[in-house]
Amino acid sequence: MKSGSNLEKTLQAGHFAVTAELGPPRGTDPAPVEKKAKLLRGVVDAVNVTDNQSAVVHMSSIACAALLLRHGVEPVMQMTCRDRNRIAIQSDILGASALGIRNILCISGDHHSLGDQPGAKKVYDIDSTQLVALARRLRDEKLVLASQDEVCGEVPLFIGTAANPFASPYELRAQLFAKKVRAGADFAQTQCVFDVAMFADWMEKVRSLGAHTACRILAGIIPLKSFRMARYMVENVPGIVIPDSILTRMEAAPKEKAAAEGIQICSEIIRQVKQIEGVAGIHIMAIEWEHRVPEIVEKAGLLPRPA
Amino acid sequence: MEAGQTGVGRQRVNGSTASAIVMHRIGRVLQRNRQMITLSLQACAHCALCAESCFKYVHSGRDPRFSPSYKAINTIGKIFRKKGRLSESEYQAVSSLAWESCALCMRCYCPVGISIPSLIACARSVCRERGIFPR
Amino acid sequence: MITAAQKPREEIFAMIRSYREAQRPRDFLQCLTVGCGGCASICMAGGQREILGLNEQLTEMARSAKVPVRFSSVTVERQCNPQFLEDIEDMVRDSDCLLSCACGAGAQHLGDRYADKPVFPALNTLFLGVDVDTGLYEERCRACKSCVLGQTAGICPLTRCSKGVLNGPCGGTRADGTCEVGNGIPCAWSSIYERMKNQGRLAEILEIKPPMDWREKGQGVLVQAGFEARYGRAGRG
Amino acid sequence: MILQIRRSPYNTRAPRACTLEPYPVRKKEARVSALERREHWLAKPRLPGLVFLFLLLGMACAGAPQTDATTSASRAASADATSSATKSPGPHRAITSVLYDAAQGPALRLCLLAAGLGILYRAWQFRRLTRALHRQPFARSAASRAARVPSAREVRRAATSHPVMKTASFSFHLFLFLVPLLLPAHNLILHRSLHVSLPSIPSPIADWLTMVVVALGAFFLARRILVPRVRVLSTAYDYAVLLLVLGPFVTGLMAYHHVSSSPWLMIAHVASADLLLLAVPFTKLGHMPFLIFSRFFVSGEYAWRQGRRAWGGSA
Repeated sequence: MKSGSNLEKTLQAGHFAVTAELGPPRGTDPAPVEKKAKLLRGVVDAVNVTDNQSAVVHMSSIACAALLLRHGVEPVMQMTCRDRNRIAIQSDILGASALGIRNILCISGDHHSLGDQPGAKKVYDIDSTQLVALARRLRDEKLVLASQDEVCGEVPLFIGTAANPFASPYELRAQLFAKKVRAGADFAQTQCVFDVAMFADWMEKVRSLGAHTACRILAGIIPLKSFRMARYMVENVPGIVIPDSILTRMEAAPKEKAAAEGIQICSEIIRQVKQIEGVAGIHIMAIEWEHRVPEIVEKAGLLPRPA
Repeated sequence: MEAGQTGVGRQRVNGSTASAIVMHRIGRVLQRNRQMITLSLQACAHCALCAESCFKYVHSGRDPRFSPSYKAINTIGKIFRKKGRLSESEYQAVSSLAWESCALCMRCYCPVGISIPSLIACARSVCRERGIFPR
Repeated sequence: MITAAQKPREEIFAMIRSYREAQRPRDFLQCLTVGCGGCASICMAGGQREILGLNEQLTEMARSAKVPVRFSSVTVERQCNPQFLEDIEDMVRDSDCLLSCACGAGAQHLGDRYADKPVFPALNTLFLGVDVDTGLYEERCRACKSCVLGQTAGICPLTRCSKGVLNGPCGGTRADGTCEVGNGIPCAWSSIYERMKNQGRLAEILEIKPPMDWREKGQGVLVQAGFEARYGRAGRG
Repeated sequence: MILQIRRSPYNTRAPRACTLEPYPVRKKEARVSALERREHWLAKPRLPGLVFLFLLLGMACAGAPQTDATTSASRAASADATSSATKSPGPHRAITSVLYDAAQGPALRLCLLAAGLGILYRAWQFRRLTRALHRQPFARSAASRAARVPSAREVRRAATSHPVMKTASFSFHLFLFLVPLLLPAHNLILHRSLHVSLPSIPSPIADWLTMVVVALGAFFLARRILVPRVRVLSTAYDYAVLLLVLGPFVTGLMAYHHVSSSPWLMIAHVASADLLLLAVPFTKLGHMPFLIFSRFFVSGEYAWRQGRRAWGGSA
């Protein structure tokens, strides 16, 4: 047992894990966090707390994760390499671990020129793979990067990484994931899956590399709210592939029924993804749509969550 | 186009073999640019309009020896006409013209469109083959 | 070579004008525009031709703004070489302020040499680049002082990848192989992957690269081997 | 009288001593001669061109008597006062009319042919020396897009040539081409032989323009002698070619004004015109085709269009 977190217990026990995602408020008001926590408690095993998503300033991921702990929900703290250099990252990890945060997701982070602070000085001191290796070194050897004196106290971490099977160059993506697993990733949350065939192909390559045993893979799921949102994601968000069949279905659905259609498509995808060997769970990214997550999980037949 | 120069100088005497190799290499440089050099030097109408565009010329108080066409004609023109067989002092003069009086900043204006920097660069490469470098 | 581009003329004139008001020198301010025949000339930002155009423009602006400023110009071979800055000593003596049309290094060197007179930069130094074509330059190197080109088939991830990632492409590559930052910037890692694949060095991409060592990145001082004796041991570290 | 070129726009600073020893035009005299003199112009790489030139002329004159059937008819019909055709065309016609026919007839065609071939050879040589440039797509990041680029107008305004020199050479070249083409006398001949003729300008204007051309030629000759930076480059060859260019204009002017009524004047006029035509591709007048190819096709800062080729051919 590496961290004793609820997510790790579920995955070790072999259950089909479910995680959700929560965007911290763009301010200091803790009320929205509490409201979302109530919605998600008991429905999912852990909740991702984004770290200044798409480079837009939000409450920090550690603070919001600590608030979630207070409401009895297990957070997965996202850590980007965009904003902090290696000193800040390691001190944040130690701080979060002290606050009781067990899960950490190491991602590169969206480029700052896409957010509301394009003038910021970029950091990117280390990249996501090196962050995974750094977190493992802190947990296993209790050593800060490039130093030999041990940190005091345990650093229980369940290290997660992101994987994007749908971004070019496609042939390299499986090996890249295997590289991150070798770096020390314990679980992975992929980019949202719409093209299940492409995802299956990627999973097949990952299985051939034997990376799916050491690192639990959670397929990313985004319920589509409307056709306009689907088209926006295809055109602007890099690395997302939505097959035409889903797009036409979303376009056909009338305005008020579009949301229901989206959730319907979402549950179909979940059912198909469950059949793929090596997928250990799903990660539902319903930002600003948290109130629909219980319905999605229930429809996918994944309730009640194992204790 | 490696025509012509291959059979040059394989005598056994060390001194002359070395110079033969140098001459062969100079010949190869000239051979590669032969057409461009002859075409450019023939096309040059000696109008000296390129002088004003050269800051070395302007900065040196308009000394004609800094005008790009003068540099080109007196470096590569001379080397080409004598097929690289210049005396040591002439090569020193060529090297001082090609290096000290020219920054090779590629900005000389030629109304006819001759690429003067390539000519001077060619002269520099011949000097380098000859083992002559800026002081 | 170092690539630079001219600052907007208004910005240059504003610098000189604010100095003019502050100083109130005799009847007019004599500003010497110092061009550079090296990289600034090659990238068409600070060569003789540009500083003449610049002087004409600034003179017009000065006349229309009724600010008594006169512009003279000289181009030295390289502003980063002390020998060439000596040539213009008398002209600097006769001028009140200097407008340097060289890269950042040249402007500072001019400023260090003639410290009693203000030196205004006329160019924004952009990057270390290659001249792809006449007038078209692309960035290639950020001078990070520990080159990794050996591991990435000659494409610098620090410069040409907007996130400077050292381990393989990030998740943000678009379908056509360009970067998430947009406006068609190619993803450096996609091209690195292509090249490594063609060169049969794919395994090297899959090795985990340790974080970059950013030590020795302060003010760089280079003492070439064999010259320590001349300039004393470079001990400051 | 030392021709003092107006101070160029290049150095707008007030004239003042510069640390380098100032550069007086007068003293230059001594220093220029100190520079090594150029070898005799015959040793230039252009020797093959000139040998080719004389060969062709000799052949033209040799070929004249047999093939002049067509021209003699036209010559008789024109009976222009300039040629001494008053004597009856007996079997031993005066050498002058033979030469005149030769110069006007086959020699002209031959020179035109040779010039055409020469220019074609230059075009082929040019094509072989340059390679096509393949434009790759480029992407501009936001930062470098903001970098200010001087507008085309600014770049052209800071062009690097003198206003005086620019107008002089432009008008010189313009009239140099226009006058022979639009001359009424030439059109007359053209019309009679090919029944087609270019529009022609009235003779007094043509005459005045020829004088302008000759004056400009003199200006360039003076410039070549007096301006140090040009004199240091000039060789006898340059002077010869300049006089060659002015030859037809001067002789044409003298012929038009009947300075001397000897037939040799017309022969000189036509012969020098033939020589001029012939010299274009093989001597430094080759800067005419070179300019067209280089400034239109080769990419460079001063290329007129976005050049698609670059120096450095396949060799």
